[in-house]
Amino acid sequence: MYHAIVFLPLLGAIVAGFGGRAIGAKASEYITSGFMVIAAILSWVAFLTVAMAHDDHSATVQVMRWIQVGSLDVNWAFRIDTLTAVMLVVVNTVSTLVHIYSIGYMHHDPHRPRFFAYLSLFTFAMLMLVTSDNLVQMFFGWEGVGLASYLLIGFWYKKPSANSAAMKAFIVNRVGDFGFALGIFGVFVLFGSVNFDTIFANAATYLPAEGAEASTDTVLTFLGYSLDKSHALTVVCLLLFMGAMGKSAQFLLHTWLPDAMEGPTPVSALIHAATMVTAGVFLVARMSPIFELSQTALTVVVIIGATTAFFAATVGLVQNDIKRVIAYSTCSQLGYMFVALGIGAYGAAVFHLFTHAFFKALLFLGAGSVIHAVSDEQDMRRMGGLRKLIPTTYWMMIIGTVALTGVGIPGTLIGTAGFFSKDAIIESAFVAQNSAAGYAFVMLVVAALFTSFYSWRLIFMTFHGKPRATADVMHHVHDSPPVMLVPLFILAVGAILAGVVFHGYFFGHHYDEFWKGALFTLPDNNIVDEFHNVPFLVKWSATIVMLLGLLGAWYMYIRSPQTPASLAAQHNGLYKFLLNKWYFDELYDFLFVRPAKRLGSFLWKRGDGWLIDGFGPNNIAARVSGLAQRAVKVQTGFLYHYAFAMLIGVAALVTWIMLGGIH
Amino acid sequence: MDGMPILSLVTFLPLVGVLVVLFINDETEAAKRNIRMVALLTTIFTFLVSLMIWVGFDNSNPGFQFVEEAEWLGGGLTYRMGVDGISMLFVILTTFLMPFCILAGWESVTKRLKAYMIAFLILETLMIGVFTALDIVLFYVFFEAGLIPMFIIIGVWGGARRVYASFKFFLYTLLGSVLMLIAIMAMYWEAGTTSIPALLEYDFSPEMQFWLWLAFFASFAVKMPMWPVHTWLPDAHVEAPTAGSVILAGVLLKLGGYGLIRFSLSMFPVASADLAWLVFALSCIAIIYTSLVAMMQEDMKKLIAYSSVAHMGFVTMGIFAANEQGLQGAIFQMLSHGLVSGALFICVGVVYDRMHTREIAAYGGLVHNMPKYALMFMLFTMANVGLPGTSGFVGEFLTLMGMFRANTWFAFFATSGVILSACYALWLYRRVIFGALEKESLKALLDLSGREKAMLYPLAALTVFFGVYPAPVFDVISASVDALVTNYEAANEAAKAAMDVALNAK
Amino acid sequence: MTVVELTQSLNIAAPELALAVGSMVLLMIGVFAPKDSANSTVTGLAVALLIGVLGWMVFFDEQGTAFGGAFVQDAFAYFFKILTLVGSIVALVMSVGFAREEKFDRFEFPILIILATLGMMLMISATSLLSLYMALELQSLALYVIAAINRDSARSTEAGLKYFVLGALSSGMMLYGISLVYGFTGHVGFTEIAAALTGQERSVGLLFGLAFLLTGLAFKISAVPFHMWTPDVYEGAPTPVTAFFAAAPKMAAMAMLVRVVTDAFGTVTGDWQQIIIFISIASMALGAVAAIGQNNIKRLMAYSSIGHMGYALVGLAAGTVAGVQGVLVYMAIYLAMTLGTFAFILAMRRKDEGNVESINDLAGYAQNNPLQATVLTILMFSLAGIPPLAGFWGKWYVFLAAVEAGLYPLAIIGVVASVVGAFYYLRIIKIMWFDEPESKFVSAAGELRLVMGLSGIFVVGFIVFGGPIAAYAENAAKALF
Amino acid sequence: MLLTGLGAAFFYLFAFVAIASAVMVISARNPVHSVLYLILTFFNAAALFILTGAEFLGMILLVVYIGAVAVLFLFVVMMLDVDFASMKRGALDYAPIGAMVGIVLASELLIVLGAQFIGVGQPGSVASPTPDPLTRTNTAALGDIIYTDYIFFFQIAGMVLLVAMIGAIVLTLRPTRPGVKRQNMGKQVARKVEDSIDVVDVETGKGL
Amino acid sequence: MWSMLKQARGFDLMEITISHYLVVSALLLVIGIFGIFLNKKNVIVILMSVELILLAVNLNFVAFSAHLQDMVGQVFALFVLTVAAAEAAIGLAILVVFYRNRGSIAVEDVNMMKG
Repeated sequence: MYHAIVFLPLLGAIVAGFGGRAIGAKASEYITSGFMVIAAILSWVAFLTVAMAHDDHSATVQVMRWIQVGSLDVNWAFRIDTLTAVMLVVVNTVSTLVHIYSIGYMHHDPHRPRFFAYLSLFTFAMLMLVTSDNLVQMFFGWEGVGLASYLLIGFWYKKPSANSAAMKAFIVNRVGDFGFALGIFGVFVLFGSVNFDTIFANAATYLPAEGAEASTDTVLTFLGYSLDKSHALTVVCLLLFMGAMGKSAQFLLHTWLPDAMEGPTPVSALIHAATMVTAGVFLVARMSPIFELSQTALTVVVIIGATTAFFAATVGLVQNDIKRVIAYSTCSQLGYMFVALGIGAYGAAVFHLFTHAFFKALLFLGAGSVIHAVSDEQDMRRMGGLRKLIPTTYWMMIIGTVALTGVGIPGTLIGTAGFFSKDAIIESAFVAQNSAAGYAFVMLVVAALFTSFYSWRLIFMTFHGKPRATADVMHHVHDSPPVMLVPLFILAVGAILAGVVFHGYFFGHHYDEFWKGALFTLPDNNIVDEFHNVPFLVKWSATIVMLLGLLGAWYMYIRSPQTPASLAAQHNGLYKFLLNKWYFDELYDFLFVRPAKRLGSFLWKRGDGWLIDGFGPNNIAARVSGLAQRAVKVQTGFLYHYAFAMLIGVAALVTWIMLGGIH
Repeated sequence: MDGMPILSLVTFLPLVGVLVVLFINDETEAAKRNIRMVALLTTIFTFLVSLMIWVGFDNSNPGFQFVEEAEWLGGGLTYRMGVDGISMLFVILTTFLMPFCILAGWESVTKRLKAYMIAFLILETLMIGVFTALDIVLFYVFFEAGLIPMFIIIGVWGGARRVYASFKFFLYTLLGSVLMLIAIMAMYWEAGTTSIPALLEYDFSPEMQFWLWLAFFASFAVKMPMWPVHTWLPDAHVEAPTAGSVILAGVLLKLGGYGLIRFSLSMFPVASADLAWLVFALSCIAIIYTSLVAMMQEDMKKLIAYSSVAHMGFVTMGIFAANEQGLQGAIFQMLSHGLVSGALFICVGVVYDRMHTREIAAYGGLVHNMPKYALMFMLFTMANVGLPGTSGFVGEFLTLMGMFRANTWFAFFATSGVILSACYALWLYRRVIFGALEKESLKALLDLSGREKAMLYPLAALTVFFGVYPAPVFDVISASVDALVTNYEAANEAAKAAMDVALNAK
Repeated sequence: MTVVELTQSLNIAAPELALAVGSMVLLMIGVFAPKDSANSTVTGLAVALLIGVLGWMVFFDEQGTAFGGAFVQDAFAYFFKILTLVGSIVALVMSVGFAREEKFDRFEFPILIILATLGMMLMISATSLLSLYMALELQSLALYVIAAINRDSARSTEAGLKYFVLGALSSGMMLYGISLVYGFTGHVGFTEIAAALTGQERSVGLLFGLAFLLTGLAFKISAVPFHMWTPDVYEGAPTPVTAFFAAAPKMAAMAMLVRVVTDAFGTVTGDWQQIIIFISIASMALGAVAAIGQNNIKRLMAYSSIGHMGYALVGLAAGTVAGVQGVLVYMAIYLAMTLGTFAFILAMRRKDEGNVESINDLAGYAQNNPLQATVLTILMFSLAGIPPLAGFWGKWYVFLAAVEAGLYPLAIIGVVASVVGAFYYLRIIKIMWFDEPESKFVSAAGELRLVMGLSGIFVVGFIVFGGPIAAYAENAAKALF
Repeated sequence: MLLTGLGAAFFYLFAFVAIASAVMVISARNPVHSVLYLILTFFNAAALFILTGAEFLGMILLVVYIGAVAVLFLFVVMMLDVDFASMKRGALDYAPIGAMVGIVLASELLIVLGAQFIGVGQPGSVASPTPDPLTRTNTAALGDIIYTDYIFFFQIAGMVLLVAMIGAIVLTLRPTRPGVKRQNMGKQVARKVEDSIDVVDVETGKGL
Repeated sequence: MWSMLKQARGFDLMEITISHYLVVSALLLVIGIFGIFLNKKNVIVILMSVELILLAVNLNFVAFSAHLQDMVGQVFALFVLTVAAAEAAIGLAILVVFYRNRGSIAVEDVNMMKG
């Protein structure tokens, strides 16, 4: 079964990719989507057998040998436990829906087989990632999704911006992978293996025995520092986290995600909202047995997560591109998840990942539906008043927004998916022991306020008010075909119900029997039990700021639409700062891209050309030919010079003997 | 199969092809076709015969197999052939790549076809000889002799600046290797033999090891090529015909790596340990430096050439990390790079044959009318970048891991190469393949022809195959590498012990 | 000297005797033969004579000392005499076509060649300074005349004049050295000198004598700084003469140099070693560098030969059996390569221009005549010392000896020089292969093609049959120790 | 058997003149003068030879060198009509540096050879001891060995002279140029009176 | 070296030793060599310089012969004289043909080939 889950998408990709021309676009679509449906169903089966059952069905499925070198022993294998099962469900469900949605969304595109091949390929890579039994295979999936993301972002290869965005995504991810790879090496050095079983088993030895002093033996020398066990672990965790940051577009390595919206919208939904970007979260959750041992690393995770949540939310406030708003929102939500990871609430993080997949995919696909409706226009300033024209889409978007902003009544079981998962994170942050938890709490609450604001701003700008698009466009606006709407419905169901159904399992009473040890927590980490016991105000804080955000958006975009402009004019600096995404692109361009290019040019022209060749071969050649000319000049043709040379030779020899021979 | 001198057979089989080609004395098209066919069949047949080596190879035996010996030239020199896990696959790689080289020049080479084919066939013999020679002088002979056909290949069928490039190639590498010649002589007088197996057993004094190491390093570093003696490579690659580039990147560069393993590391373990930092530093510089330079190139071949330098940086680093991961990774990386860079040069050749320019700026949007080509190019670009699932990843990953075990500083910098390689490779791909198809001249281009498919598809298949299932390779090399690592460590232990004794005595 | 001794001596020196007598007979034939066929008759007979002597030497291996120790016929002498004879024969054979085309048809030419060869053979066998001097002068005087033999050519006569003046100067210096050696040891025989030098504080005066003596010998092998005549003479002399100069006299002079330093001065190795190292390095360096800018191929070959003598001296500098063996092998290989190359130079002939000498005239040779161009290419690579060709093995043996003797700096300088030197050989190859063709050469004469082919086979095949040659050379080298 | 007493004075005389005239050989403007100085040098050198007891060599030097070689030089100098005016340009460009090198060489030779006592040549180890001049003259002593022990060299010397002869002829002998009248010895000798003298009766007034 | 110089000054004026001859011959040698490379006027003078060198050699041989009481030196000198004569003949012959070709025997004109 697991083989089928993982390899059906690959098969689909191969068939569509290589046979796409032969069998035609339609067949490609149906085959890939069909395979995906099967895989999705099987994943739900797996989820039920592994996660929901009481018995422990977790298993390791060996597939094939891979790299066996010395003590390094890496095989292709599936590690099936609850965490994997959850991810299987998320990935395959969303992927299946996106496949189906794409049949409608892409039906004008001449390269559909290729598109579906990419989608399936991506799914395969993602599945390899989440089922991986060792870090190297995970790295395979990790880079594989990167590749698929690259291909899909650059799917419309005629657009230079798409190509640039694709490259940027790949390269920024590579920066993260740089850390990830080093992290893998570090793990290998520390644990002698990259297989999770061995790592987790050995991780315990890194815990100082009760009451004993931590060992200070050097176990790893990194960049000149001799590190004892705990520091070594911290370094390794941070390196791995660097990978996670890249893939999950965390603060500093986030720049690629908004640009990635150049890709077709289904891609954004699948890759840049629901699945790939959460790989970082998955990684940290997967490696919880070692992260849990390093408070320092966790603190860093919290700080980065909280900062991302806040930062992305601020930028989201002022964006005008509908997809970019959602992209920043994704970024921000990922920040939430990392905060949860950092404070030890791994379950909450995965839960948020789970719910987020539904509502964010819903939002993206809804946005796609909107874009589809308004003739591929993405700028919200040229929309407005679409509510009547595309009511289904409108309601779907409303559901997504409600889920994202976390509408619900605290203390009850009434609430959307986001309500359960996000509030759990905020509350956990409040009670957590982590030294950065306080900062995280404040940031998350503020981010929740902004989230609500920009989400409703999106709704209001797009669907309410007066139409700002040209009449021609407005004339063509129509709701999407069923093949696009059905996935929306399914996702909407998930967005509403996922929270209420599963919160007990992921981060509640059934925590232990659900996870069955797939997530590791230290004995003194009892955040699962504690997060309920927070002050009233804290419990309500998220809901309150959500309402505030809604009110604010309503005021600015429905009640008095001129306010935003005047506000922007009033605080022009701030507005520009936010609009330009805190100038990160410019900063990186200034710090890395241009220096690298300049350095490359310099090394090429000056280093290779002037220094090495100039002083090496070319110089030697010039010297030698100069020497040759001089040597030839001595050969004057005059007898007396020849005799003179002989005389000098004799004189030299004789003098030599005279000085050397006498001793 | 015992008793059959299979290694000599494989080594000298191409010369039979040369003889046959020599007798085709005609200028007609039919004669040309015959010449091509003879060359192709010779190389294919050689490859098939060479596979018998693999079939008969005993994976568990770390020593030399298929050993042949014969009297030769007297004075201690012997004609001695043999392969072990380290060298065997290089033989296969060479024989495997040769048919592709012949195919690469199938249509584009029309002038002096006969000489072209003869040069390649001779080159094949010499390259195989390098890997099979078990006498250090025989090794040197093969090693150096390869310059002759390569010089002619670059010079006669090369591009505009071929004269400069061929001279630079020849003199640069010659200068590097003559010092090795002196070192070989010194070893001969010191150990009294030129037999490689015997020399591997011999313990040179640490001081002598130091000098010998430097001399050998001078040769192999140029051949690899390592920074800062790499500048011949971009020039040679740019000017060489496609097949020349393929063989240059695919096999000739590997001679250096093979030499470093076989001689520098195995015979001078103490010096290798002492001087490893130098190699690491140079490798790191090579990786970062040449990647940056590659990023700025405007010529496709030059870009790939620079990337080869960077990749060889991983190899050298892995070798001198001197642990299983590093060494096996380095060997694997060399084999994989042989496939990948060869394929990349063929890719460049494909468009060069159509457009007669290698300027990146002259291309763009090829994916429109050359989707198959775009796919192949993508695959090899990704393999070049070291994407997991391609053979490029396995070697790169292992060498870095080996390096990390040896020294994290260098591993840190070297790993940054994975970022830079993505930059230049994707940048190239984006400019050539992606974008709108605006240039008129490009619009009529046809996708891969049958011949081109025949070249690229097998390479692609192997690239992926060894990416997901490299075990056959590691099975072959592991026994020999393990033995090598054990010897290396033992020698260094002994040297350290001797040093301690000497210190204590004072 | 009794009659018995005399007969024995004559028996041992039979090849030389045959040449001496033969030369006079040929002189007579030449004088009385019809004018228009004199040259071809005498040349043919001269070649026959030389081949006969060569065959005699191969089949009747008569070794021993003759004329009261002034003359020795040993394995060493045999080796070099065979080389010398081969050089003379081939040079003479190659001159036939040239003589026909260029009206260079003096019957004295073959006779002078024979006399010069006789001088060389006597040089090789000389075991006293007196016989060395006489033999050397016999050879030199013949060579002076041969260089200027094209007496209507300004270049040829200038070559002769330069060669003569400098040669006379050098032989004067050498004589001065001989006189000092004689004065300070009391002897002119090599063995006596060696005996007198044993166990005795050697005086500076003797070393001066050695220096002057070596000066003269170095001049003959055109080692730097006594090489200045070489390029001009090579360029000026008629091409067959240049071929001869580049081949045979070098063998004899080298043999003489080796014998003198190892036989007579074998006990003071340290003293001459320094000098040999110096001139060896200087020759290698100059040979490598100065040829780079040359356009005249004969002149280029002159510098090339200077360089090659430098390499050969590397072996001598080692002063060991292995070193001398290296010199022997090197000279044998050098001979083959040089003769082959000169066969090509002689074949550089256009219908309207006659013989041409510029390197650029080779442009496109590879397209006009691929087979010959390939052979010439092989020769050039061999001269550059690239394995597996013979030139490499020559270097291998001499450097091997140098390394054994611990002369690492010498060896390193040598190999670096060989890389620099490779440049101009490559340049010739480049012109042949990379450049666009000019008008074709007329097809080469049969004898030239034969020489090309043989030298090509030798150069390529050395890797196969080099073993016996090396063994023979080792045997010959041992005769000196 | 070197000189003492009076002989020494002659030695100084001859040596001084020899060196001085040698200097003149190379410095004289007119090559004819050079040749004459060369003869003077040879003459004094011959005298020095005789002072050491090598009478035969001294005489040979006089006869062969002065009588033949030097005259040959003179002859060639006269024959080649040399333009003296053109020979004055650019002399001694390299004199300073050349002189320096030459002086270094000379002084080294002088220091070593002039001052160092030579102690080689123990009696009995010489190859051909000089006989007592009272019993065997120098010439006879030379003759004793030159045709016996040194016959080999003597023969080579013959070959050398043969080469010189051939060489000189090859280089300088011109074939008959058309239009130049030359003697034909054989024809001349073969002539008879009858062939050359023709008695004709000439009738007066008629002419031939 | 200084001790040698002192020794050199110390000899009796009337006591002629082998060294005296050697000095004379060394001077002749150096003069001969000088003659070759300082002379730019006339090739014939160069030939004369060579004769001077040979004379120096002969003087050496004769002196050594007397000193060693050995006839070999004289025999050697005799052969040197013979050869020198032959050499002179050849040299002059070459000079003559050169003159015929170039109409000059100025040393500076012997310069067609160089480089």
